[in-house]
Amino acid sequence: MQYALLVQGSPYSYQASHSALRFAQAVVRRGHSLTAVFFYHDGVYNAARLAAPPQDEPHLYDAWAQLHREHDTELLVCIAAALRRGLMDERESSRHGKAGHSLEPPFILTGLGQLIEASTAYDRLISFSP
Amino acid sequence: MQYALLVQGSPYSYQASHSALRFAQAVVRRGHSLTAVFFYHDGVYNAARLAAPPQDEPHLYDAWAQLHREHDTELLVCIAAALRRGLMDERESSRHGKAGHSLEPPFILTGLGQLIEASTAYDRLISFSP
Amino acid sequence: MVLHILNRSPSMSRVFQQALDAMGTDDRLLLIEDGVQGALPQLIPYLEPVLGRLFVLKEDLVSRALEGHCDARAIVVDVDGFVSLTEEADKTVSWF
Amino acid sequence: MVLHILNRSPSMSRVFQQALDAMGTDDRLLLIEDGVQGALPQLIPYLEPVLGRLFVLKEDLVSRALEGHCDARAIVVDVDGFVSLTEEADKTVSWF
Amino acid sequence: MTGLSGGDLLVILRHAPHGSSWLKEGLDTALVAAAFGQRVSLLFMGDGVMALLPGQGSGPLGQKGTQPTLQMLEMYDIDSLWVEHQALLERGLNDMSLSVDATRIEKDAISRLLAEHTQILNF
Amino acid sequence: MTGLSGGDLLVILRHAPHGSSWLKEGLDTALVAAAFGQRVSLLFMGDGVMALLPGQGSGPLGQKGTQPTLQMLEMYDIDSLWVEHQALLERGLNDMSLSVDATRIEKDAISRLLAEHTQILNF
Repeated sequence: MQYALLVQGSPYSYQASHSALRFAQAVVRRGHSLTAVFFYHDGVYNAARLAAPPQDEPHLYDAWAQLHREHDTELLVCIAAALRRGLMDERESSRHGKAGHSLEPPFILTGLGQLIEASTAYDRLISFSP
Repeated sequence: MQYALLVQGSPYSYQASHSALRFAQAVVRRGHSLTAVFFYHDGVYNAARLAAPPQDEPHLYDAWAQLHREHDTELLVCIAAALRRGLMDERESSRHGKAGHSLEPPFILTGLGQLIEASTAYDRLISFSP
Repeated sequence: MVLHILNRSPSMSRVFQQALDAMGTDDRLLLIEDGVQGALPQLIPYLEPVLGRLFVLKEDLVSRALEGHCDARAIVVDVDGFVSLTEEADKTVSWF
Repeated sequence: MVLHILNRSPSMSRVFQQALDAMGTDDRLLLIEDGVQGALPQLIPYLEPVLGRLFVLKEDLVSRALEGHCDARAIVVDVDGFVSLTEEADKTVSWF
Repeated sequence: MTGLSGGDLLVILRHAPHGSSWLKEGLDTALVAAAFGQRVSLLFMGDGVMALLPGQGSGPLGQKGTQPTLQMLEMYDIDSLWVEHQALLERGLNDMSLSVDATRIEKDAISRLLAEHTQILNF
Repeated sequence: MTGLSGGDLLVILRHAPHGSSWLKEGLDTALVAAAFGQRVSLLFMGDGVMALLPGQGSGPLGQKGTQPTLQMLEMYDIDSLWVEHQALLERGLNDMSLSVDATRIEKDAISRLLAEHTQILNF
């Protein structure tokens, strides 16, 4: 089956992101396809490229990137939710006249419409919230 | 009196930061001194320098900076909480071998000890949480 | 005297009970944010033990269109009154 | 059949009641994260209406040292079982 | 099936306005889904019913409330609006006029509403 | 004043382990305060009592639990530990041995505990 996840919790404060990653790994282990993970609400903070957790804690950012690398899972970040929270890629940064960026591939800024449009293409959409 | 605030909510998801700012403005209006605002838990996201809220929404980052400018309020961000959430200044960025930074003055990375050490110096510490 | 600050509605969260359990007989309770819902006549019974020491933040009532709907036993204060409550208290505790 | 997923403990949040209200007679409820507390024998009465259709995530029990303390009427599943529940359901709803 | 209100997407709004962004983000999702041609229903449940009180204002620092967004529902052809009757009663709001035209739904009909939609997003 | 447990700082821990970082961040704050020479007390209240169950493990992706931090309390001379008796009873945990030596406190004594500390941080 085609799965997609919606992640709405900030990565180091609530279990939602951890639960979503654990579920994601089980989804692919069981032979399903994990097409996309959408990040909304404080879930967008998962895409912060400068995240530097302590060595003995899980590195969520790297774990998402690995999921993308190994299973082609798209990592889609709601652009409206991201910009107000300080997450912008190079393009948005220059569009806003700022120096530097805080988000980069494999995380992709995208409109809410893409979640909606695509949601008809998945067999299952599972939400993980704080 | 000497006031300090502790802000623990992420800026665009929960009212905590808005409530804290409104309270901060009333504190100084009533003639008190607002010595410091501490950011902990998801409150550290208030310090994201690239925050770009829509034009018709309040710009919390700018409002904090204005508080600092006009009232010398220190904006102190817990470094342990910040680094794992992707907020680092130039110094931490180079220490971690990363390019770019996501936090800059007037927000200052500081240890939890500074909150504690200083807390004996304030008359009132008020917490705003999500 | 301790000022307790509550930002959750008793209709959804049980944290109000923790606040009540922790309150001394002179302590005060201030409802802010989503907590102001607790001042509605139908919900105020949850906070019955602290009536007379129950305050509610005017600005948060207004933005939610609740100002005209409060129980008269909840004492409405604006944000300056909030600061004034913290001046009068030895310390504050926030419940969330 | 709808799979309802609950991550809050009935001891602190009333959201479990919303989940119960929204459940059809064949729907299932899975407790995850802090929600697994609801499988304790003292708290499971809150979820009495869905006994027999009540599941609880093993990994979240284990990390909280609750595995040996569950009520026997809660059906323990691991994360693979979680995925399998989503396969069997037409859709899922998360309560938080 | 009673044909209560079938549709592609049911958005459940359970959080009060202003205290968090859940309500606003749920409404935004509903509007976007409608703009993409989906048949969208809204269910105001629990504290979410507070969003329907007329006369709401802006937030502590002047941020927009959700009232303007609610007024856009009609323009986006979202006319399947449900409000939990029990939640209104519990808050003593049942006799008030609501800012949008929502149908009161009893507890025992909610599960049917969920069953009749292809997808559910819970905010 | 009964001299229950005076001190500079009372840290109240009300959240369960793993579901959020509140418990861990509260404990970290307590340890740092003790390291800076403050007399620190801890109150485990509500879901916070779940932290005291022995045998807790790591989180879903292997992140550290709070058990190692709890074991450090003694090293930092934090020995004023209180646990809400009612919360243990409600969860059926009253007869279990706890992973640290905390004194059971009744509901009606909690306000006195708060009054006897200069500062309170609530997590």
